[in-house]
Amino acid sequence: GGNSASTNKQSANTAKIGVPAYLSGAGAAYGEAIRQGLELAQSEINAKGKIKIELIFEDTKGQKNEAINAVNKLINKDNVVAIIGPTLSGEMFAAGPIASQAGVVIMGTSTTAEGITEVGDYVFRNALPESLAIPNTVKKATAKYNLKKVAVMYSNNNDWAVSGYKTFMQSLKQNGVEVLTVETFADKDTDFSAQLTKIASLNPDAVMVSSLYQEASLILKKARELGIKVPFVGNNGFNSPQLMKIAGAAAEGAIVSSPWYPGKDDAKVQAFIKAYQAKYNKAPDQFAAQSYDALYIMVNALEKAGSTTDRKKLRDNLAQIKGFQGVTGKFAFDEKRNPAMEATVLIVKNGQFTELK
Amino acid sequence: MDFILNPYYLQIVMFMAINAVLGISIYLTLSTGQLSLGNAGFMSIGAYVSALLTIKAGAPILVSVLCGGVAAGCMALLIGLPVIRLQGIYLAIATLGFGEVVRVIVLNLKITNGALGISGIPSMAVIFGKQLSEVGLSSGMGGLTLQQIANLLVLLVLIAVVAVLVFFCIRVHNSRVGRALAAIKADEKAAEVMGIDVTYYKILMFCLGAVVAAIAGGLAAHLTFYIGPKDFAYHRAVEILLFAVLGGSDVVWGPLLGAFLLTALPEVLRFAAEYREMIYGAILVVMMAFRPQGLLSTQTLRYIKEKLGRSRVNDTSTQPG
Amino acid sequence: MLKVQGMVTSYGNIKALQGIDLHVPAGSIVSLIGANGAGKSTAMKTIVGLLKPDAGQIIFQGQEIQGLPAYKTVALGMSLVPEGRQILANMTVLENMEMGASQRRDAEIDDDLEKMFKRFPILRERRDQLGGTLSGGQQQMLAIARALMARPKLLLLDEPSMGLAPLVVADIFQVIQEINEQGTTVLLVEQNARQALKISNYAYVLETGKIVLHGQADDIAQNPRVKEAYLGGTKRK
Amino acid sequence: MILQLNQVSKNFGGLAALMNVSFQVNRNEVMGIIGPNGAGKTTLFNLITGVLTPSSGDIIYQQQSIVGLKPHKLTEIGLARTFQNIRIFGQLTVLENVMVGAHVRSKAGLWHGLWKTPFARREEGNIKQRALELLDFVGISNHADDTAEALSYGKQRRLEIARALATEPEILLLDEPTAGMNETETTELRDLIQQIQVMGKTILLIEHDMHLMMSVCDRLAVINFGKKIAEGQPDQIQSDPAVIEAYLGKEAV
Amino acid sequence: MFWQQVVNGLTLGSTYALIALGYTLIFGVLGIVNMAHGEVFMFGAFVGLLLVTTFQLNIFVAILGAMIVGCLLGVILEQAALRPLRRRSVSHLAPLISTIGVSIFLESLALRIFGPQAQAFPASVAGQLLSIGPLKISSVQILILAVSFGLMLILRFWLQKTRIGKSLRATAENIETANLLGVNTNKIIVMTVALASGLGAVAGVLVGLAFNAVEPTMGVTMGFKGLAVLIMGGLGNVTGAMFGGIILGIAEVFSVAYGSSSYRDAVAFGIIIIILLWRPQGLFGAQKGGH
Ligand SMILES: Nc1ncnc2c1ncn2[C@@H]1O[C@H](COP(=O)(O)OP(=O)(O)OP(=O)(O)O)[C@@H](O)[C@H]1O
Ligand SMILES: Nc1ncnc2c1ncn2[C@@H]1O[C@H](COP(=O)(O)OP(=O)(O)OP(=O)(O)O)[C@@H](O)[C@H]1O
Ligand SMILES: [Mg+2]
Ligand SMILES: [Mg+2]
Repeated sequence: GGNSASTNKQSANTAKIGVPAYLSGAGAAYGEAIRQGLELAQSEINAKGKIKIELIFEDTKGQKNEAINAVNKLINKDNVVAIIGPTLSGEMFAAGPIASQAGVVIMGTSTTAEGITEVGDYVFRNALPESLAIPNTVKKATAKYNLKKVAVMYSNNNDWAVSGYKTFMQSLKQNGVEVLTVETFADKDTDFSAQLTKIASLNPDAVMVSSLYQEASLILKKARELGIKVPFVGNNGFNSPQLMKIAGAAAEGAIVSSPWYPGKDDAKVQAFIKAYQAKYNKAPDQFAAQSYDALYIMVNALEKAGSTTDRKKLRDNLAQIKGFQGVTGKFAFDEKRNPAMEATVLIVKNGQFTELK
Repeated sequence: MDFILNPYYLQIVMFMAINAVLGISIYLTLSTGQLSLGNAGFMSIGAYVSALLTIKAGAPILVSVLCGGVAAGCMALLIGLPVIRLQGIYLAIATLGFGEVVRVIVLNLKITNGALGISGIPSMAVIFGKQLSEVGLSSGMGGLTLQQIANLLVLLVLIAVVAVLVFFCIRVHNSRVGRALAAIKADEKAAEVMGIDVTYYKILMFCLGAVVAAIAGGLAAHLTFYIGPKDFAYHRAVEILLFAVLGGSDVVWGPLLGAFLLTALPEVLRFAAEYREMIYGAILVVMMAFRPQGLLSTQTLRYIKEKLGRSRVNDTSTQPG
Repeated sequence: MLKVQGMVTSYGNIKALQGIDLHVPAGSIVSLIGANGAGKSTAMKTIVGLLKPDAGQIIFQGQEIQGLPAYKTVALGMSLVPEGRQILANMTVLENMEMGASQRRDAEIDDDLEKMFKRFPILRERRDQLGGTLSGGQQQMLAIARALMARPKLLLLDEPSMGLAPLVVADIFQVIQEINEQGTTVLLVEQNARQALKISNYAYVLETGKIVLHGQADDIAQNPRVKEAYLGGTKRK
Repeated sequence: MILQLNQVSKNFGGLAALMNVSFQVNRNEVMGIIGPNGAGKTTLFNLITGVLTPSSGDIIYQQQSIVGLKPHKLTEIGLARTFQNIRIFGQLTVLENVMVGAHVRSKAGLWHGLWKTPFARREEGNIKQRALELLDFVGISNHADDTAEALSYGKQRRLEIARALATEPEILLLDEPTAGMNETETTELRDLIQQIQVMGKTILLIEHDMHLMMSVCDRLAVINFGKKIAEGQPDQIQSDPAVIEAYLGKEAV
Repeated sequence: MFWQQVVNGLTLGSTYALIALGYTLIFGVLGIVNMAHGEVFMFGAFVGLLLVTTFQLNIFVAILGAMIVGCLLGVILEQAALRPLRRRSVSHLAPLISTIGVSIFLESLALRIFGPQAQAFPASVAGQLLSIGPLKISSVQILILAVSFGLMLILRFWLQKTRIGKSLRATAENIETANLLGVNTNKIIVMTVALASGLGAVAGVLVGLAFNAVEPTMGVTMGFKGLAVLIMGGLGNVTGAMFGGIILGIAEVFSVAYGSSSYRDAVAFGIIIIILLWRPQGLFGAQKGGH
């Protein structure tokens, strides 16, 4: 590596962490939330901590090849000790093996698709996989609303939403709920009238939606316009304050399960929300919360490893993390480097996420 | 050597090679004046076919890549026959539509795993590594680790592919067939009246372009472990076209140069962080304003050759040996 | 009316015109003759502003116009019937003619249209046919009619008789004379040099970008060198 | 007899451009086609060379109907033409333009070109040699390496003739080849046509230059409003009152 | 449900048409596809949004404001990316690339200025929902339908019958000849690009209103569809753009309603390909004159 000169100049307790993120293009909103969560955590850690963090952001544009280049650069040019990112599951499938091969920890904060951590021993995630969250939601909603027949919608060009859809179908089957129709759309679509008109004519008890909040909020709006009043059960993507901001009153009754629950009566959570609000003038969403936690988890492991440069040690210590208390709740890695954590089922009421009881 | 051994740079150079192959594929179709935006679609056919063949059937990489090429070639023949009579931008959109149709089908098929894409594709570097260790090179050689040697081998393979294609293009360009292609590009109707079987040559080049694009796709699939439908969407089709137009589509060196520059540019611009895209866009505009015919044209090439010829003469006169 | 001095025009590094002087007095017909590739069309295009001269002056009605774009010289009163006709293929015959009058704002456009139709009855018959589907000769008539629709003070004609049937050729030269009599000055490039010289007052002979000879049209027509080179030599007539 | 037209008609929408035109062309003769502007001469050429297909009627070339054959096929079997509105390959050099014409008379395909086989090399050499000769023949060999669009109008016409000759046609169809040439140049062209005839070719010629037509053509067909109104030797045609009325005019004779 | 789906298709189609009109206008004059049109459309939407939210202006004033900004953008686009290419023997692909450059630039500029989040017009201006029998249609959608039809008629008349329109078509066919006939081609071109961009910006505001989402990448998706419509209808043909848009909209909606929504785009593009095979010059495209 030709970058050793600059590394030497830095004090020994500075850890360089690379962040390949979706910062421009269609998904830039998610990348930005991740960046903000990380930067907030960084400023807190650097203010008090023994370990200082240097974050190096690289834009991946949500494209696989860009992600590969970014990860390669971070590892081989910037000599980072670990990587937080990339944003999309597809990017991780391509970049994860590279980091693993180079022996650098790579941790996704939003990569919820199935099989992510199987691509390499150095691949971690603190994003709650859909395979854990959705069954929880479906079970609770079925019980609560006595669901018999539902309609399902999902974004079919988004790997993560497709993965969520598959889990939805499984859980619905397990709970004995009939699926009337499956409708698809694409990320960034704005017109859902055709699908929803069709769904309206079928009179389902509820609609399951696997998509990001932007499409989700437009779906909610249109659905209410067309007179569909039933509950909407969403996946992780619903979990953003933007949902209520865009959909307004139409968001009432939307259900999602998430480890991130801003209404939680927890000092840590409330302090985070306040600090975030102060710094960025908006409420944090789960992307921000999970990346915020991710950096703390990383620092935790760095401290235990006792080195800011030893990649192998960092990996082994990271895999041992247990009982970490973050804003998304109690956290541990399981043996497959997936998170083991609890999720709460939330419902929108009066423009707020509240726990569904 | 250090530079090329750094996996970051190595990876970029590999992407350059892949993009160069794509550039050549669009050069081939453009050589009869056909503006096709379907090459991203053919690329995806090549990528999926070859990835599936290696994963499911355990075929050797080279074989599966070639099969991908053949599959795309057949597809091109099938859609080429009706579509080829469209002109200019109409053809562009029809082929772009073809690319979209392929993408939607890939999204819906089970075997392609929809939007989730195919992960865990055996990479060339890994396979070469294995083969090397089988022949007893497990500890590396000449100060290089096994992995580094494998990577260099991959690079060598890619460079060889590009070299063969360039050779092919140059030879064709300078032949009777090349002249016929140029005539078709200049005036189709007149070319036909001059006795050139326009349809035949157009379909030939359309299919060749498809095959080459598919080979690029197959190689790319075995470079990056993972392919998904996103890799082959509309933006990719346009990007491929950019290589040729920016570099110049008259001579095969043009798309090559275009591919190199446009692969390197985003990496060079990383320092500019959030202004990266903006600068990239501005550069495109400025380049077109100054070199609308593309960076390299027949004239520039002639000029360079003259210069080179002269300097070679000077060289030999000043420093013998 | 038009004075050209030392006009040099080049394509890239090929000098097509190497400093030519022309004088077209008001009310006259002046011919420009020369072999293929001598630079006649280049001279015409430069005068109307389709090409920019590298050097020299072009003075039209006392005003320097070199370098002005074509639409401005048209506004000043020039009109060119271009080589190869340049018909707007996807516009109808009528629209082509209307385009000729695109800078006029007067009320007599319709009258002029009527005059053109009278002169070239086939155009009336084909007024709604697309320009591109006319036969070669029909296109040539349209090109002339279109140029006249501008009511130019100076009409530049680049091989107006090309592709026209003998009967029509005779007509065209008559028309040129008529227009001239009605006050329009004419600069004429013709391969049909015999006819052209017959109706011209003055003529210039161009060879590889230079004026090699000029004089009264009758004198030029008698010049042995001209006869040899442009009028079929002594082999005929 | 090498070419025969049987009751050929062509309509454009409501416009009958050609109506039941029949005539035949004998081997090795120069046959002229004359007629007023818009009579249908170019359309006739378009039909013969496959650029357009006739609405009805038949065209027979060497005992074989050629209606419906693609233009490139027709070139292959021996028909070549020039265009009234010049259609050269502007971006190619003058020499390359002519070499394109030789396409049908050469064989080296992708394979030969790829390996530069001796065969391909020899063939290229021959084509080039021949192209240069043809350029010399039409008098623009000094422009061989210029791009074709840089030629003046008149020289582009010559290039078209050379290119058509490069296809080694049996019948050469020339659509107003002397447009844009002065009398001296026209005379040169007449010599050229006669030379081509001496080479054993058949020529079909559209021209409005009566001196040329009368001196070079063996026979003439006259078309008016899409109908053939006369056919015969030049002196017959010249004195045919219908032709004088429709086309020549009184004083032209 | 059938009629509601027809309404859905019509409204979707008319937004496609609205965008395609801008493409058509520019193609009609310059013979190029302006790849930056989608981004001008997006900028227009943001400007309208800003005027309504930050400056608290009336929606009609906001539309006007967006239009002015769109025109300005058009002028800049023409000067920066098109004019330098208007020389002899420039490949017709060059403007494609330079306008792609502009589109990349504008998109990332918008990302910087407005942020990546999708934003919506306040509910008060979004227009209310009308119920006609069992059908539901929003007032904005009716507005869009009316505007696109109106524009089509006006543009048609303008291009076919007015003096400027004819000059514009002459310029489209051959700049040199148009110049020769006394047309100030530069002026005509700037005017057209500005006009098309202004219309694009208005379309942006309307579509933003109708679908309630304004964000930096909206130009790409809509632009893509607009492009498809442009081809389907016939290049440079105003009527074609209108009907092409409606056909595409209805086809998409019906493929969802009576087929499978996951094949929506494939059906749409399949139709385009079929139309092109049947009529290679597009639905309303003129057969090229040529001799
Ligand atoms: N576009 C061009 N690029 C380069 N050279 C050109 C171009 N057009 C014309 N020339 C050259 O300029 C010279 C003059 O051409 P021009 O067309 O003016 O001749 P001309 O006298 O009109 O001939 P003709 O009688 O054949 O029409 C010729 O040598 C020609 O090769
Ligand atoms: N595509 C077309 N659509 C409509 N009319 C056409 C078309 N092509 C030719 N015509 C008409 O057919 C008639 C014959 O045209 P053609 O070009 O054959 O005439 P020509 O005899 O070659 O005349 P010229 O001597 O003027 O070249 C003309 O009236 C012309 O306007
Ligand atoms: Mg000339
Ligand atoms: Mg003709």
